[in-house]
Amino acid sequence: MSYLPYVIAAWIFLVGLYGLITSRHLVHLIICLSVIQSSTYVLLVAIGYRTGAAAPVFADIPPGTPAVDSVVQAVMLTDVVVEVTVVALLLAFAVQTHKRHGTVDPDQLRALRG
Amino acid sequence: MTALPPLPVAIPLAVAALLAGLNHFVKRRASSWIAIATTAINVWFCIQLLLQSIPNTIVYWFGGWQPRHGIALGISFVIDPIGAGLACIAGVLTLAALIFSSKYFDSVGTLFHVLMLVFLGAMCGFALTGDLFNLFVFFELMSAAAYALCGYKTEEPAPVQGALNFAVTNTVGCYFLLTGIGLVYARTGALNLAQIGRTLDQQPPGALVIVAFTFITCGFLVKTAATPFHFWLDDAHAVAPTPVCVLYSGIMVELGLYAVARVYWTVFSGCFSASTEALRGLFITIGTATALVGAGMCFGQRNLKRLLAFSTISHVGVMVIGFGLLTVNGLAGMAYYMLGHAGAKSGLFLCAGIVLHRCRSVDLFELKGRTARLPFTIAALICGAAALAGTPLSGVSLGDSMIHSAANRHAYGWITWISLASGVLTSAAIFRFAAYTFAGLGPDTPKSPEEPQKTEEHPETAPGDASTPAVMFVPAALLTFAGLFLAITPGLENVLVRAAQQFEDHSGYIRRVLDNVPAPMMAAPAIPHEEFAHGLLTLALAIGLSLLYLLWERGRHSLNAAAKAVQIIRRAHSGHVGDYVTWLTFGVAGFGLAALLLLR
Amino acid sequence: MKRKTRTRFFLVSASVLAAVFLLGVLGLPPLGHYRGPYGDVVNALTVPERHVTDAVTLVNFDVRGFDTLGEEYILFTSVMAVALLLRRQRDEPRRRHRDHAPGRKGVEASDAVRVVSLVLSGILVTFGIYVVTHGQLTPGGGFQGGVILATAPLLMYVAGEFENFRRAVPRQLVHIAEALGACGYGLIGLATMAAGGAFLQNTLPFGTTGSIVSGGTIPLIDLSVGLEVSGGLAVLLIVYMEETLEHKEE
Amino acid sequence: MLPLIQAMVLLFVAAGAAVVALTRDPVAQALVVSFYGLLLAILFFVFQAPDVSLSQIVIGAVALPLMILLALTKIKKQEHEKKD
Repeated sequence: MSYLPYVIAAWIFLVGLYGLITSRHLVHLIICLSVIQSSTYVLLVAIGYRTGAAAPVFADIPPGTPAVDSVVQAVMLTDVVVEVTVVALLLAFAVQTHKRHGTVDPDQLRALRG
Repeated sequence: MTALPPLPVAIPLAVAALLAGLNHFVKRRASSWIAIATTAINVWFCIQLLLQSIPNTIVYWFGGWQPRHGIALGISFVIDPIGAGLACIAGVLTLAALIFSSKYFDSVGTLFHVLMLVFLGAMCGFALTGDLFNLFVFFELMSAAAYALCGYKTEEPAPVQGALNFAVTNTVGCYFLLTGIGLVYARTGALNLAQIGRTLDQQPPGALVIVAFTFITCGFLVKTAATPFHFWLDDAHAVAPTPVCVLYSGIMVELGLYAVARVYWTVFSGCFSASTEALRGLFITIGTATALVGAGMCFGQRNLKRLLAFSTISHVGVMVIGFGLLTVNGLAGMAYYMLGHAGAKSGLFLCAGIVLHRCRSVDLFELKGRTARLPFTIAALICGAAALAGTPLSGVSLGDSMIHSAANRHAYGWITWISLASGVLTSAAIFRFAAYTFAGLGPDTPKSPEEPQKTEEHPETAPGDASTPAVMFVPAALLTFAGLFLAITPGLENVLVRAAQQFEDHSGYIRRVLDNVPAPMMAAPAIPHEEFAHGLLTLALAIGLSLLYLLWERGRHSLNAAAKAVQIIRRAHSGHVGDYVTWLTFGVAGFGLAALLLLR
Repeated sequence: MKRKTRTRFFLVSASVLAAVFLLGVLGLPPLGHYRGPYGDVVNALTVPERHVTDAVTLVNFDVRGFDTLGEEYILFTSVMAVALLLRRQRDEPRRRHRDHAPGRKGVEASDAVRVVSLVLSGILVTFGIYVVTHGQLTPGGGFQGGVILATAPLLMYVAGEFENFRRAVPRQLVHIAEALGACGYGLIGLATMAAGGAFLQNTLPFGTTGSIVSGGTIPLIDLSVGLEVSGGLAVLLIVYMEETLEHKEE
Repeated sequence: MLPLIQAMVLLFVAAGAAVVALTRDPVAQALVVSFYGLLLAILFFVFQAPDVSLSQIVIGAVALPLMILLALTKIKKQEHEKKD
């Protein structure tokens, strides 16, 4: 049971990949990408967790109380916000692709072969 | 402590934001000058850093957070000659690309300069940092700028699709990297490369460390475009504006390999020291596959930019072999090779840009005999191809022979043949392009169905000038020239060998960063020099092959028959992003399996 | 590859990858047994050395502030790129802004909806500013607050006041705010260097723990990030909305 | 041992990820992804990461689905224009 979060992180990563490679719609494909990304969050939050410890905010608790890791949280929180803009960029690509090719099905995009 | 280290990153980024904010108040011309001036200053900073880092590695702690009791708190820049040198190359190539594009695009807006400056700042940060997560941040920043620049010509169908393939593949690579970083952090509780290395040295590597190594290395190998992670590269190159291709091929791809090497030597080399031999085999296998796939695909291309892209893949394969030998001389050879390749390949891409500007196309068959009015450009193209094949005195040739002599010591003598094949096929493809379009040698139209379909390549400029503007030709010629005669630089070889030694000094690096103990100066070992026969043979074979293809019909047919063998590989380059990610999954799984079997 | 081939090939590779992945994570310490040391060291110096109470903010804007600079620029670059990509289509004839999402009529918000939305957006803006400014004290900061601020235009849209909003806050201004935020971060770093410290060294007085100006440069960086994130996301939303709302005059 | 609530949220997240990836219709997916974002925010909360939870709520439950819907609307509009 103690390994559940890690196993679930692996599961999310692979499910996202599966959705990505079988995708028939670019927007779907990009959402799958953000699912893969969420797997890294599950992994990171589990890594920094410490049983029984408090959140790393020392406003209501005295300094020195055992707290969970603050570094992974800092890393995640910026990443959450930043990645949404990267997703927005990818979506803009998808919109443009549709505009130019008239399709969002990766199977029908055939401009770049061989 | 010197104040110099943060500047190569901070200055371009700050200027980029300023330019973006003043988007509507700054004229195109002015913003072009600002970008060029900023880049020039950046190059100067990088050169200063390079000179300072040669006697001893520079360590700079951001925010003044020095390590306490051997625990790194803040983010560090750890600058050694190889990192600083790559930052210099990034600066010089950006400068060339900006100068080239000052007359190149008809509609180049301020945003192009903004993106180029961000790209430059990210590459410098990537080359200089000594922190694993910071490496990831700059990796992502570099990628974001690269995607944006790739899709810059949004009016045509191909760019968007190429940019999308590029972005999706590299983003998946990013997530593998981040997962790997998470695993390493869980094991060591550190993000500083030196500290991770020190912690890992204390215990034998378990499955966790091997899997983390797999994910981190594969994440960077996606950027390096090593087979089977390379599929995005030719799509991205085929669609990106030519000046941007210069940065992709000349430095971005190499930076991926640099990161693999950096992380291996600072973090993992200690705990994997017992299985160096196995790792060497693994990396050399990857390098060999990359070199051969790239070379095989290169010769079949008809779009000059795509052709050059596959040539990059092939040459990167040789660089992977150079690093993969995991010795000082191999790495020094790789650095030499990288330098020579950066010059020659950038020159070639700029020449391709000139051809596109003047002839409105880069398609082989469309251009038959039409480049006759561009004698200097074609001459530069031929010089660039010769430099890549390895004429004596070219950087590639000397780097190649350094790699060979290093390989011979470890019973990998056969890689001579790999680099021979890579050089012959890639240069022959360029020679063929030159002869066909300049002199009109060869058949009229493509008859064989094996030829890939024509890719759309729209001109990036207003039709126009009766002559090539100097701002376009001079950077192209200078870069080609640099690649062609790199080896006349006195003492460069010894400098690189010492730099490689500094780079691979695992414990010296850790002590320098965490304990502030300067690493002892080491005398550069003399390496036995190979003669230039190999390069000349490559060149002769390449010229022979291209002429054979163009002039001798039966030869061409037999070559086409041989090309059928490449057909399977070609079909894998389907332009389908799902395929690419599947190959990526396969690559990571294969690497992981091999690493687990070999390193336990 | 054909779909079937691809799926099969993927499933084979992925099962190997799953095995590799699982072998790796089983080597991790079990959940809840965080071993440090990085996080513990940082947590320990949050209050004593920087007089702030939120360790995550400390990491983001001070200890690993340089990372955040890079992250902020990723956001900046992506926003620039989206604006570039979607704005390209503006070469077509001038269009009027009108709600023309297919399959529904234009929004004619009732007065009640309008009032509620406007009040809500007021609350939202206040809350966003609160979250930004209290980053060093409580959970929150420039990133979260910035996102909250950026969603205010959304409620304006629900209120049917998007046109007015656009007029009140032209995109130009939002762009400049965004660039200012991005630039400000770098300038703070350079200023600390000019003051004789390292890049992004916290050289201002740290103030009293629990005060809104505690933490030296942290609140300043926090503000610039808030500006950048709210500006950036607002640009994204506005660009996407314009794209959606724009309708070519027939 | 894992407290029950954490285990439950984890399992929900695992199921949610699968549902998101396997929902083939992008419009439905935008809705599902919003719920998934909320689940992740709860997960972060029960793992003592309020800072991340806050940013996940605003991003995952609001901004991301909104962006997806806007992109889809845009694509649909392009399709309509093409038909005209």
